[in-house]
Amino acid sequence: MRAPGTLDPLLPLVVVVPLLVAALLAALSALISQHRRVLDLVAIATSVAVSAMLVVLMARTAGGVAVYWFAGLHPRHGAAIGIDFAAGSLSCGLAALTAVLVTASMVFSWRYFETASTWFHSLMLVFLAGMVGFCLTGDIFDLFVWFEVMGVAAYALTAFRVEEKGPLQGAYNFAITNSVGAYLSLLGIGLIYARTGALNMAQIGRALGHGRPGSLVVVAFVLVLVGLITKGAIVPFHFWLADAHAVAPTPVCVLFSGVMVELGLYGVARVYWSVFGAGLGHRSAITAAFLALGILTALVGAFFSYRQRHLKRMLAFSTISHAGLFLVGFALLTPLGLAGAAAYVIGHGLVKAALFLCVGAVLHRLGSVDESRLHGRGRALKTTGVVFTLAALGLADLPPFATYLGAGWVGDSASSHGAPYVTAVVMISSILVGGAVLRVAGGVFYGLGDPPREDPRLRQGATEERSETSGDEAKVPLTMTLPPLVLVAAAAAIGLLPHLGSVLQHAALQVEDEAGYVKTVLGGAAVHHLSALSPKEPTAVRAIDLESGFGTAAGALLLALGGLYYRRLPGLKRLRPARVVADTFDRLQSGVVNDYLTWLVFGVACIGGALAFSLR
Amino acid sequence: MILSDATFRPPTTAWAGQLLEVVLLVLVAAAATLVVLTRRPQRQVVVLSGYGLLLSLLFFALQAPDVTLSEMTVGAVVLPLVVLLTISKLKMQPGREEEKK
Amino acid sequence: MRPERRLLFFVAAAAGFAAFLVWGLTGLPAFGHYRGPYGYLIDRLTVHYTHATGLVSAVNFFFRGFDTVGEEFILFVAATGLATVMRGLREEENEVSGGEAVSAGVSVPRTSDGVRTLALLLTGPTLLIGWWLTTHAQTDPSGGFQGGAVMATAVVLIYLAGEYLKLRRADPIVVTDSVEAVGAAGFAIVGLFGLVAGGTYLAEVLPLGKHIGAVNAGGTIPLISLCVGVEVMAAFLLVVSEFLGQTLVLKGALDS
Amino acid sequence: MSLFPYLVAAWIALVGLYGLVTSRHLVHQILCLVVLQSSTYVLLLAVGFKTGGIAPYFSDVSGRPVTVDPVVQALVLTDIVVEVAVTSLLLGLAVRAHRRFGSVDPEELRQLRG
Repeated sequence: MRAPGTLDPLLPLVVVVPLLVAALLAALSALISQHRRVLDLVAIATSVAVSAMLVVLMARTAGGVAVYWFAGLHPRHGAAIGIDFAAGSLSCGLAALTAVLVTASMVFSWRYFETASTWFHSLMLVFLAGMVGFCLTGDIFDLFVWFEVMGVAAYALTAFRVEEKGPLQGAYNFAITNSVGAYLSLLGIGLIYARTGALNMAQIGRALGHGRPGSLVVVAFVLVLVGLITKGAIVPFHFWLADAHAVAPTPVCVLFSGVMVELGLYGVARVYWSVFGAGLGHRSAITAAFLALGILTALVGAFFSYRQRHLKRMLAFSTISHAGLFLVGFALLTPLGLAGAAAYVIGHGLVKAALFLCVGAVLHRLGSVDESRLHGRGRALKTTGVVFTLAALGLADLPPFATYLGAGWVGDSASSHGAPYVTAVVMISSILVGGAVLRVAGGVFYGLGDPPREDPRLRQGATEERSETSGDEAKVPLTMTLPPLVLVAAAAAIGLLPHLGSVLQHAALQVEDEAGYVKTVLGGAAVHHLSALSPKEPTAVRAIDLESGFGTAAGALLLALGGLYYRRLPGLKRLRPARVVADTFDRLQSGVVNDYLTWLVFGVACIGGALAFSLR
Repeated sequence: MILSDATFRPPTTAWAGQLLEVVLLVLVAAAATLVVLTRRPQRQVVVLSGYGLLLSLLFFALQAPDVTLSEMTVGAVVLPLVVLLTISKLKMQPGREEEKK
Repeated sequence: MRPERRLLFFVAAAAGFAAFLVWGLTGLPAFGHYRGPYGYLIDRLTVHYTHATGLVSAVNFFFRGFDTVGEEFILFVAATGLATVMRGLREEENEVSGGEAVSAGVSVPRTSDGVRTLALLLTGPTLLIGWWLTTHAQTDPSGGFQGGAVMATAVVLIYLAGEYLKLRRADPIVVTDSVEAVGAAGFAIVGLFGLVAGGTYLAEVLPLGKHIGAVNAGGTIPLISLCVGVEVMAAFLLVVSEFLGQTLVLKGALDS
Repeated sequence: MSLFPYLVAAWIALVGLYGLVTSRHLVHQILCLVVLQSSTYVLLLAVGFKTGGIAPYFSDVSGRPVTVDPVVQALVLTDIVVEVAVTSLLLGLAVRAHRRFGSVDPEELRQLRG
């Protein structure tokens, strides 16, 4: 850990290097675009370098939050005049996960696009820089700026395949909903700047003081959260995610589901613990509100995921379900809860990325993503089939994948803090999601059971989603089978790390230690003893965690088999009314952005009303 | 705190400035409503241009010359131009309405 | 949802949202009583730190310079994204305009000579004003954004003068794309100089100039303002010509 | 008068949201998004205003005058550039959507449902 006074040059380089390379690639695009390999190599080398730097930073910040004041503008009289990066090991870890997934998706797109012009690489590198900057920044307006950088790059990447109808509608809905969320967040930033006259998170947190929050602090908190919750795909702000995911090119979907959604929720935790936590008095009302939102999202996401026939949309809804579980982990406001959410994010990010890459390989090889049309045709893709099944089991919290640790710790922390039902919610949603993906694995890759009911909407899609690539369809190239394998192996390896729990809980404590954060950022003093709202909890892997992990996976397998052989099961004919109810729910996901914005305003009104009455 | 308020004494005879601000604020609110209520994009662009000019006048009254310049060039010139070109582009493209007609 | 039901649902939700918002606004300090420390600190420190008298540009390009790096790349990505989205359109247009599918009903008025001369006369001064704005960031109310935007409007004048097709051949999209990228890269590189020489990213490394508020005062502020001006001009140029290009590709088809 | 500018900003935001939700034309919807964003400019600049304060430029002023808050103006400048960026990208998408879907009504963009 460097002496607190000196500024660690790695922190700005991690964001500036990808930006510079992206700009130079675009500047020299006229020369390079003939031989494309140079582009891919330069882009991959950049993201590998960024990943390495971030892992080093993660190790360095384990001792304490690393602070970097741009242009050397240290605070004067305890008031910040410049912008700072204030990164603990949790934020560096999340940024490192981002860089790893960007590297994996770039290696995957080595042969994936037939005409990947320079713009794809520039957009991906700026997208990486935006996400890393979002993780590391310690200034609330800078958070909004990197939120926008990440957003605009994502809109452009979603609409990369402009030939089909889907990408246009997906990108348009995505852009409008996220922009409205971002501008409402900016209104919140304006309000909190009026009260505290500061933009640095630590300084605002200190200025807000403790205990009784006035009306302005509550409203500013909810408004700033709107943009972050919309990006984090929490019900009722989640509608855009399925549209954007179903159409974005596969390497981009990896980043959307793997880490961009999780960044929104990291933003919620960061803004709560660094800025508003003490000012709002850590009331139980806030825990209750976030718990309710998280559980609702987990169940709605899992329900919609099981009903999907479009592979990418199924994975998109499972991401929404997991986003709900991460929010539940945060909502417990305990170090173990946050550590559980972090482990869940790492495990889910790697496993979900592997699933999307396999779907990309299937799309490359078989030219379709409709489960009913692909039934039994995936037998030729042996390795992809095995990796897809392993990743599906990982999604169903099967040990040794890191997801079972996350589910276990969130459940433990919840039951020891008066919310025993959380373990049940985690299991139900994991079973539903795992069941859906395992049903696809069994049906598509091993031809088990009967093809599922034809989804009428997909047939109207008329133009079958043309394979995103041309070139020889004979076999799936190595660059498309290796990355998912590596990602699944990494998820399993991380699950087996001996003291992962204590490392993550220490990092979570670092985030939740408000006084220490203010002292480090504004005072520049090193913090030796971390004191958070609630104490540490044991993180040893207990038998109960293993049992719940295996139980969930077994439940998912059973559900998948039920889904595959449902015609032969006698008792299922009486499910007719359930299907009618399910269809009415489907119409909510209407694809019309006007509806999504109405739900967004409704969501803000509900959360605002609930917090206003309980925190008055 | 560092800078006590005593060192700054706002002048008392500011009612003229306040009147100007109130009038401009009312005009800006009305213009914003008008931009939203004109449903045809061709007319909406003209109202948007007016709205951009009114906004820059308001910013000028709020002692923000930089933002005034920026809002004038962007809000009143660049954005309406790009939207006008978009609308002319839409008219030229064979959309389904043309085929229906 | 059908539009009528959605409107009812929205009105109810918006009423709750408005009440919540106004409830929060009551907590704000009265209008005109700004008391936050940040503004007064900047008032006090700018001249000492940067010898610049234009505080807003000092905040934009020095105190909060890293925001501006992020924002430059927002513009860079939007222009690149727009070019990507429109790229497909251009290829399709060539096939379509090759055939007679384009409806000939659209009449294209010739630009009258009066408009043409006036526009060409004004192009020079517009560029000059834009250049003045870009270079006087550190002294007067101006900066890279406004300068770049005004310079980009010079192209609008050329379009009004109907000379755009000649300009189009001399300035293909690729040039503006790389100029824009150079502008963005330039800004990031200036920041890197600060890291190498001054120890921190975006540090003031150039001499601050003797006279406070002079054109050469402000250390890196004028340099950054220049980079931002180039990038904003190129980005606006790219955006406008993307849309201009489309309409004229079709018009071109109509004339021939 | 003390809360009036903030109420105007809130009004503009609500009007922008109303336009966004009831719009039946893509370009109209994008311009309503611009209106919603301009509400943040009004709020930010109103928050930073100091009665009797001069514009934050010292080129022709001596001593230590009362000034308006320069930081807020810098934020609004950054925001205006974001507005141009997002709006031009959205307009590009609208042009492509019209070409592909044959219509500019968000209701018609129903390729993805369920």
